[in-house]
Amino acid sequence: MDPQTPVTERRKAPVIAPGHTFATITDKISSIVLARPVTNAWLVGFGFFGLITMMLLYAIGYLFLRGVGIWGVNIPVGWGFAIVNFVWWIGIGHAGTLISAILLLLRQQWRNSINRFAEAMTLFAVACAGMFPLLHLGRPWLFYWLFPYPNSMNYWPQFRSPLVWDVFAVSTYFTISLVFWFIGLIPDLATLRDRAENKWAAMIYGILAMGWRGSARHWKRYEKAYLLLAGLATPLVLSVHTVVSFDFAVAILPGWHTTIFPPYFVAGAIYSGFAMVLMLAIPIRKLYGLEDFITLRHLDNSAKVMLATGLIVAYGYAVEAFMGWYSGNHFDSFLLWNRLHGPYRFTYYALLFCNIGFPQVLWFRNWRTRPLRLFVVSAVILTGMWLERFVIVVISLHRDFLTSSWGMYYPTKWDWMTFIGTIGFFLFAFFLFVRILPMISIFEMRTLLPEAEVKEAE
Amino acid sequence: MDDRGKKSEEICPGKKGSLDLVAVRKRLEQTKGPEYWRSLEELAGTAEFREMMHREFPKGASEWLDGVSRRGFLKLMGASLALAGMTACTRQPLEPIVPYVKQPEEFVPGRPLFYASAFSMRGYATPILVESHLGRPTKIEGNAQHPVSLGGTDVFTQASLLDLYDPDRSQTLTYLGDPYSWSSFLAAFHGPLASQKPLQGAGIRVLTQSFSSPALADQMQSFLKLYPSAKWHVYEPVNRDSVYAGAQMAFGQPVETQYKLDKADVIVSLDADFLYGGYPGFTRYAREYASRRDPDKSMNRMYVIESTMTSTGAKADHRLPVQAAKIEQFARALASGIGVNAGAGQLGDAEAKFAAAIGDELKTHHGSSVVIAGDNQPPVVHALAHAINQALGNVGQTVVYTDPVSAIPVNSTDSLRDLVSDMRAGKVDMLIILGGNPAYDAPADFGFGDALKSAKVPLRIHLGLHQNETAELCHWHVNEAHYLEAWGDTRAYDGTVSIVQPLIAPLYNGKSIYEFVALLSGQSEATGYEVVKAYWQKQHSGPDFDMFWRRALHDGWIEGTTFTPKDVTTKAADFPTSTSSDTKSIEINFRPDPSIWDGRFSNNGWLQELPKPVSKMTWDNPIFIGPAMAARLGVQKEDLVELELQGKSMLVPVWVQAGQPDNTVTVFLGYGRTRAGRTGTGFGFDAYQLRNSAIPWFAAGLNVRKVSGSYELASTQGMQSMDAEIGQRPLVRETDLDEYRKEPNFAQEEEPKKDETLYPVVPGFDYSKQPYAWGMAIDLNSCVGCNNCIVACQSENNIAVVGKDQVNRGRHMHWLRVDTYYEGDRDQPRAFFQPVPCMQCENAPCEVVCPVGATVHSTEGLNDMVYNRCVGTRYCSNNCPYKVRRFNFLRFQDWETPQYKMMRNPNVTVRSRGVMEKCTYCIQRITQHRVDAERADTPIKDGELQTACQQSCPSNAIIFGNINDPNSKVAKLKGLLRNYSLLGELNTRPRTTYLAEIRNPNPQLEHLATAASAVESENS
Amino acid sequence: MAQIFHRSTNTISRATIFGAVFVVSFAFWVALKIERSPYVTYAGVARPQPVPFSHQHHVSGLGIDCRYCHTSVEVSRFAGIPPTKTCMNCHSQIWTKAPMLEPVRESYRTDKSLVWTRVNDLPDFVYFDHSIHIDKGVGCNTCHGPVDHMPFMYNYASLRMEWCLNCHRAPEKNLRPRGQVFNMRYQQPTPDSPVAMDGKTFSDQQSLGLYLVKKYKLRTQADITSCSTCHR
Amino acid sequence: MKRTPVYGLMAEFATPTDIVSAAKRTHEAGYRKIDAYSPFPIEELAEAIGFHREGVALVTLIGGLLGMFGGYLLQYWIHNISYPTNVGGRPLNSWPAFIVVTFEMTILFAGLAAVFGMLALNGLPMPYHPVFNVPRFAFATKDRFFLIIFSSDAKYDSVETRRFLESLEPRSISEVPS
Repeated sequence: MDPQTPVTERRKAPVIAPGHTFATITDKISSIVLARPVTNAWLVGFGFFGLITMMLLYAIGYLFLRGVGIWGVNIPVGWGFAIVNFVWWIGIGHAGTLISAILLLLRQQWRNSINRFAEAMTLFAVACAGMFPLLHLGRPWLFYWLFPYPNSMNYWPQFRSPLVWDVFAVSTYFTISLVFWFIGLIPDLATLRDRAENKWAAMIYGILAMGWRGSARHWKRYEKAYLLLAGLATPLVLSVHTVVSFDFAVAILPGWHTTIFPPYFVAGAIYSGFAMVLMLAIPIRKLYGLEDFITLRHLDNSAKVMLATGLIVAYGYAVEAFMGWYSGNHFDSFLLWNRLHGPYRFTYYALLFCNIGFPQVLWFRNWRTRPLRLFVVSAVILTGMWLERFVIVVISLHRDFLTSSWGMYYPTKWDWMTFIGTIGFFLFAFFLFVRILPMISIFEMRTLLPEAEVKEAE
Repeated sequence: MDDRGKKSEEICPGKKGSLDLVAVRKRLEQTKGPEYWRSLEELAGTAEFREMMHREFPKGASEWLDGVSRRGFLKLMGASLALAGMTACTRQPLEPIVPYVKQPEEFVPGRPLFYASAFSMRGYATPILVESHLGRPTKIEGNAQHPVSLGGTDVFTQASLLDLYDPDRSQTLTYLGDPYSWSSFLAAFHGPLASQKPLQGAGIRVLTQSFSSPALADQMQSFLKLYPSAKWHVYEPVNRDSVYAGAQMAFGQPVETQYKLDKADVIVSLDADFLYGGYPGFTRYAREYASRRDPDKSMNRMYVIESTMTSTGAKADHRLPVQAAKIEQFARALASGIGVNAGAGQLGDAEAKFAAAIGDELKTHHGSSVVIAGDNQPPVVHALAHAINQALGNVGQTVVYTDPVSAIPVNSTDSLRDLVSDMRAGKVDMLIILGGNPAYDAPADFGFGDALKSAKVPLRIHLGLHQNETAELCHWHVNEAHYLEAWGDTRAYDGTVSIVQPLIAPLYNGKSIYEFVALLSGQSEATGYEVVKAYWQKQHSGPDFDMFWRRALHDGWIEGTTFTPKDVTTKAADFPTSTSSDTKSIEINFRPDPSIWDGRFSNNGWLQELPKPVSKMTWDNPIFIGPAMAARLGVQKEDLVELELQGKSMLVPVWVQAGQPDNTVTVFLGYGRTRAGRTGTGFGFDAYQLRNSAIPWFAAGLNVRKVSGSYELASTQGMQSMDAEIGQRPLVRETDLDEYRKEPNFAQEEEPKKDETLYPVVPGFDYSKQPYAWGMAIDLNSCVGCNNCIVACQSENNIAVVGKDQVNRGRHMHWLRVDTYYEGDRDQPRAFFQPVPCMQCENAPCEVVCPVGATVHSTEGLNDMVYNRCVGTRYCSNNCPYKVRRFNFLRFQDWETPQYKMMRNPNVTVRSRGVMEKCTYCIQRITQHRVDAERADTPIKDGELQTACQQSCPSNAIIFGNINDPNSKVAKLKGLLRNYSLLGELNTRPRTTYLAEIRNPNPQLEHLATAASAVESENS
Repeated sequence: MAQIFHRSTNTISRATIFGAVFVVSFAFWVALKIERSPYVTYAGVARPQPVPFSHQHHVSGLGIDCRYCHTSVEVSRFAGIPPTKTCMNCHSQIWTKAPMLEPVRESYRTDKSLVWTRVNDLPDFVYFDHSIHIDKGVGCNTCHGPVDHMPFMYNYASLRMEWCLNCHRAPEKNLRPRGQVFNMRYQQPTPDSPVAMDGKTFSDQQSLGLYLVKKYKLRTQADITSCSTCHR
Repeated sequence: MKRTPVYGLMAEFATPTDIVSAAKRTHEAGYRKIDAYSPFPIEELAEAIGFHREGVALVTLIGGLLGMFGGYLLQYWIHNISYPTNVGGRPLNSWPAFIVVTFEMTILFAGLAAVFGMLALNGLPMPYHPVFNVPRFAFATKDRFFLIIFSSDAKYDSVETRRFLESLEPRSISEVPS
């Protein structure tokens, strides 16, 4: 939406623009999928990110051929980009679940117009994240040894290892997000089924809708299940990044062995997640003219969430630094020194700027409600959060206890190809999504209309 | 690579098709495994070979350069199949099993045999036991019964095993590079030899390396009897000329000097690096030195005055880094200090004080002190050392003189000079080079290479293990048999003779030097066995020769061959000034490389990748420059500089070495080989260019000029100080003797109590109830940083060599590393060695984080690593505070080269790509001993089970054993107050612990030390 | 709107969802079966051999002791494959013309080894020691099965880790007196055929086993199920 | 019960308020076998047609408990009974470490139970249903609200019921063929 928005709207933008009815909402959103022709812009983006996905596949193929040695990892830095990206993507995923589950429990109605594609984003992000733990294995073809199955070795995974926790947390998270997203879709799929002119489209949507017909009984059970899922997803989403943070917190490495990690990883996750939501929402509402549904109110609120979580993250850094000094443990104090003066100091400074410094502009409404500015801020935050993981993984590892085994880490072109490749795959999947599924929850939008209220018949 | 094509052309003019063959060899170096073999068959003279070349080799070459190929593709298929979760269904292929036709009685399949033999370098033997699996030598150990080895070896001895299996070894006899048979060689050789008969062999010249073999010496005599006018020359690039010259100067005869360090309370080294491999008697000296470093008994005190930072200097209680030329002055000052009339040396203030202090101490240690002069010091310094030892009454006590060990104790530089002038004068009709590589390592001013390839020498024959630079310039090259393939005999530094017995038939039908010399004296069919045995039959007066012979083979040495001490008397003592030291100009020092010596080991991957003791450098020979000097020149490590000496110049990278004397540049010999093989060719820089006969060891007047550009060096140690910018890290706990006596348990602060833990005993894993609980104690006082343990471990455990690039990426694979730390003023630092194997922590951090349980504890407290379970998350390594785990980032193991398959230890899994590995306390040895002990129904006796690193440790620094047995050596050591755990405060409960290092400084010289520590404290 | 789907789709759709569960679990079950099947483990599968050597004939027929050919079995981890010489000890006298034995004679003449196919073939990362098992009273046929009834040699057991563990977790189930180790006809004690030892008679394996565990000083279960017992 | 060719009678309404009041009156009129359809959830509607206990919560709870105990017991069995190993000297039953997986399994099972429980109780999937025979019913997923009285209802009578429905002033009434 252009900067010259009416003052009234700026003061308190509504969650849905006035003048809409059940019918208009239904038609506007479903038409994006059913009626709207394929645009060139879409084709270009789809094709471009498709190519990048190809690059990812190439990088992976070569990786399996030669081994993780093609990456920059070494001893002492046994984990490099792979784990950095893993944590980054998982974090991004969190916003989706947060919006759809936690905000639902908090009765935040403004969520209704963004939860659908936020959840889709979660799925794709988690898919990207899920790749890395597998790719970074020395022998990826044995990944299934991390699952307990009755094998002829009579040997099992080692459940004290945070990596096993990861496997369970991430796969649970993905499954739950998927079903949550899917049952959210069912009523809309029914809508599409009934709107589709094309027989085959009707068929496909029909099969997916599973014969939903909006019976009051169904609705009641449906609402209950949805609510329960939200209730389950909320602790889940918090647990997932906590578990991810355990990968580090459980280790004895200075800079990893910290109790502050779980809360500030979760905060960081939501921080980066909302940044990604905005980076997707802002162009989409423009491209598909959805300013009525994704209003400035949404941008404003998301920005506020980012500000809040950003401050929590800042607090996390502060505590880390303070403890480095206060604990009197010279390994920890050296870690702090190394972040400030070591060979990777610039990543640390950049991270402070991206995650703490620059986002403070969000205190100002005219940064929160100007889509373009907000887009920039989000981009900066995403970079910052990636750097945070880099700092945690690499700076802690490259100089640990024994000075004799200190080393350096330099990413190779394969590291970069894999990283960029996943971004490509993420957007590729997202382009696909907006074409074939309603990116905004139609039935939940309907409930936002005033006429959805049942007036007490006297 | 291409310039080699050109070169070869001008070398052998009119040599047909030379270019192609050079190209062939060049490609052979690039190809690997099956291709290599195939090519060799083709080399053996098929007609259409050349056009085949051009079809075959590019493929082979590209395959080696990047592994994506047929084989690689199959691997990809395998991987993707596996990814489809099919591994469960992939079945083991059927394997053949091949029994003997007639099995030798002594062979029990599955059990190794040990044979006594000896490895010799420059004529000095290291007595060894060689482990053999069904006739394949797989491991070299020190011969514990032998008084010289006492079980210890050095890096060269350990690594010589790899040379046996080196796929680049010369595998055929060649004429101008074309393969020929031995018989055709005999035919071709017979004529020229016969034609020498009337001339009494006036045209025959034989050139060997220095050797001590009595049998060979005898053969030489009979050959010279046959051809009285023939000449036998000896050349050794890293020679002991000045040692013998020094003796000549002092006693009028060349004698060998032995030291009895266990009797010495005070040791003064004048530039002698006697605590590192390659020094005659090193194994024995290290043992004796270490035996006097126990702070609870009477401790010796060592002063080292040296011109290059060495591991010996690192162990000194007081070390004085000075220019090499200065050492003569120092020796004079020292001598006159104790009343030898040697004229006062011109010394600086501090140096004079130093000398005075040492003098005072020496005076109070008559008969219990020793002064050792370095091989690279001029004769006069040796003469002075002799004089001092005489004056102190050390002779007969700590110093013993004997006949020279070398069979021909002539000055090898002069010997070669004569040869070259004869060659130039056209007096040489046939030159027979038996071993060695003079074309590469002769003094530059001789121009040996040019003299050799000139038409003035009509027949040139080279016998050697490799087709090296010299072989290329000779007509005939005869591939030599490795010492593990051939019979022979040799002397240890004390004269004791060991019989060298072959472990395996020559892999490529090589000839031994004995067989070749036999050929010269007309017995063309005599085998090495006959020659050696015949000689000893002559020597053996007693009746029962077979008994004597079998005994000699079994024990590894011949009774009664040890030299008896000589009484020698000093001649009139005048000590001619040899060099005038001017401290202004920069001095250059030539030293043999600690890893590849004079270049003879440059194709040995184990040694190339062995971190050199003080710099931790691998694969290269940068020059050493002291910190202060580097600051003056404005250079830092990896900068390129140009060295200019007497008109010759070379480009080399810089390594700023703590403790390197000011204004002294040390260059290391042995690198820059052009024809070493796939591992040696093209690494490092050839320092022989600058070296000439006038200045074999050092010279003033070097110009060092910084040039643009830099050169990447691969050092394996991240940082050489224990102290990070914040917080000191007492990784090596150390103090001096007085402090130790005051506070003997200083090392055990922060050591958590045994009961400080939240964890209950794991059911079934109560270590205290176990018959065995394995542990290791490493005595930092004894460790002399000789690196032997690293190579021993590499050989025992099939550890891969990864190459310079991978080392640079921080992926070297050594299970056991030796950290070198420097403390205090970097120009006069105190240095420490710390061997770091796996700590086998009882509360192992690595195990907890492994998702698949690939590393868990055994009931005997071992931190088991199960390769075949590992999926390669590398989490364990991240969580290992000692960073002792090693990961196969790529497929580092060479699975194709057949020779390597023969070399590997069949009792240790060969790890493949994507798997973590680490020190296992040699679990294969533990298991074997446990099995045998259980079958015999007796407990494993202390000391009979030794890890590879412990077995061949010359200084007994590594002690492994059962800590549940209170009488075991290791348990006793761990009971000592100076026993501490590395990073003990983490409460990982390491089974490997260290005995803190105690130095024994001279109170008089304390101020130096305190000065140093003052600098240190302001650093931290 | 018109019906998009026919009545039957209701049943079909439910059937597919329900069925999917079974299909997946069935596939999983098959995979696990295959992993343990003779196709993968070769258990009970005879291998191609240069000479059709019959253990049945030589062991039960002629009563030759295992150790006559597998000489190192008591002292080494490796039992040993007999050299051609061992065969010729007899076959230079008997069946000297048998065409079946030509490869053996040829090997002996030409001094070229016979190339057998390995039958009981453990992966290279498993280090099994025959000598200690024999010393602790594990009979040959406990692992190798009724070799004396094998005209063609095959491996009796799956040689899977779980199979090894079965015994390492409860050795007493399989131990026998040392004297009986090479006895191919040995039967575990039962009330009607008890086993006498050291003046005691044992009428069931359990009691005998536990007695032998003590007598032969077997290490604890934790000891012999530690990874480094078999993996290095 | 005798099978009638008619599945039921369906009345169409325009607003949530109308359908809810209509449903209430139908229920008060004694019709029991009735149902109502809306394009979005209306809490009052289920109440109006007398639907109270939905039972999803119970299924979810059972699922959750299954996951929780299953998860923990699996780990306990593996590390204490099946193959006890000494991992870094940690106790065999390292329950603090086992909590994570236990928790995740709880969520997973509960979540799946909720979803599949809901679908099962709703009798989904059911792509074919008689109500779809009514052309106007397509608007049930857009902006229209429908009330149906099934012919299987005891009180159902094609004439009576139609008259009753008309009394509710729907937009239209249509007969749903079986």
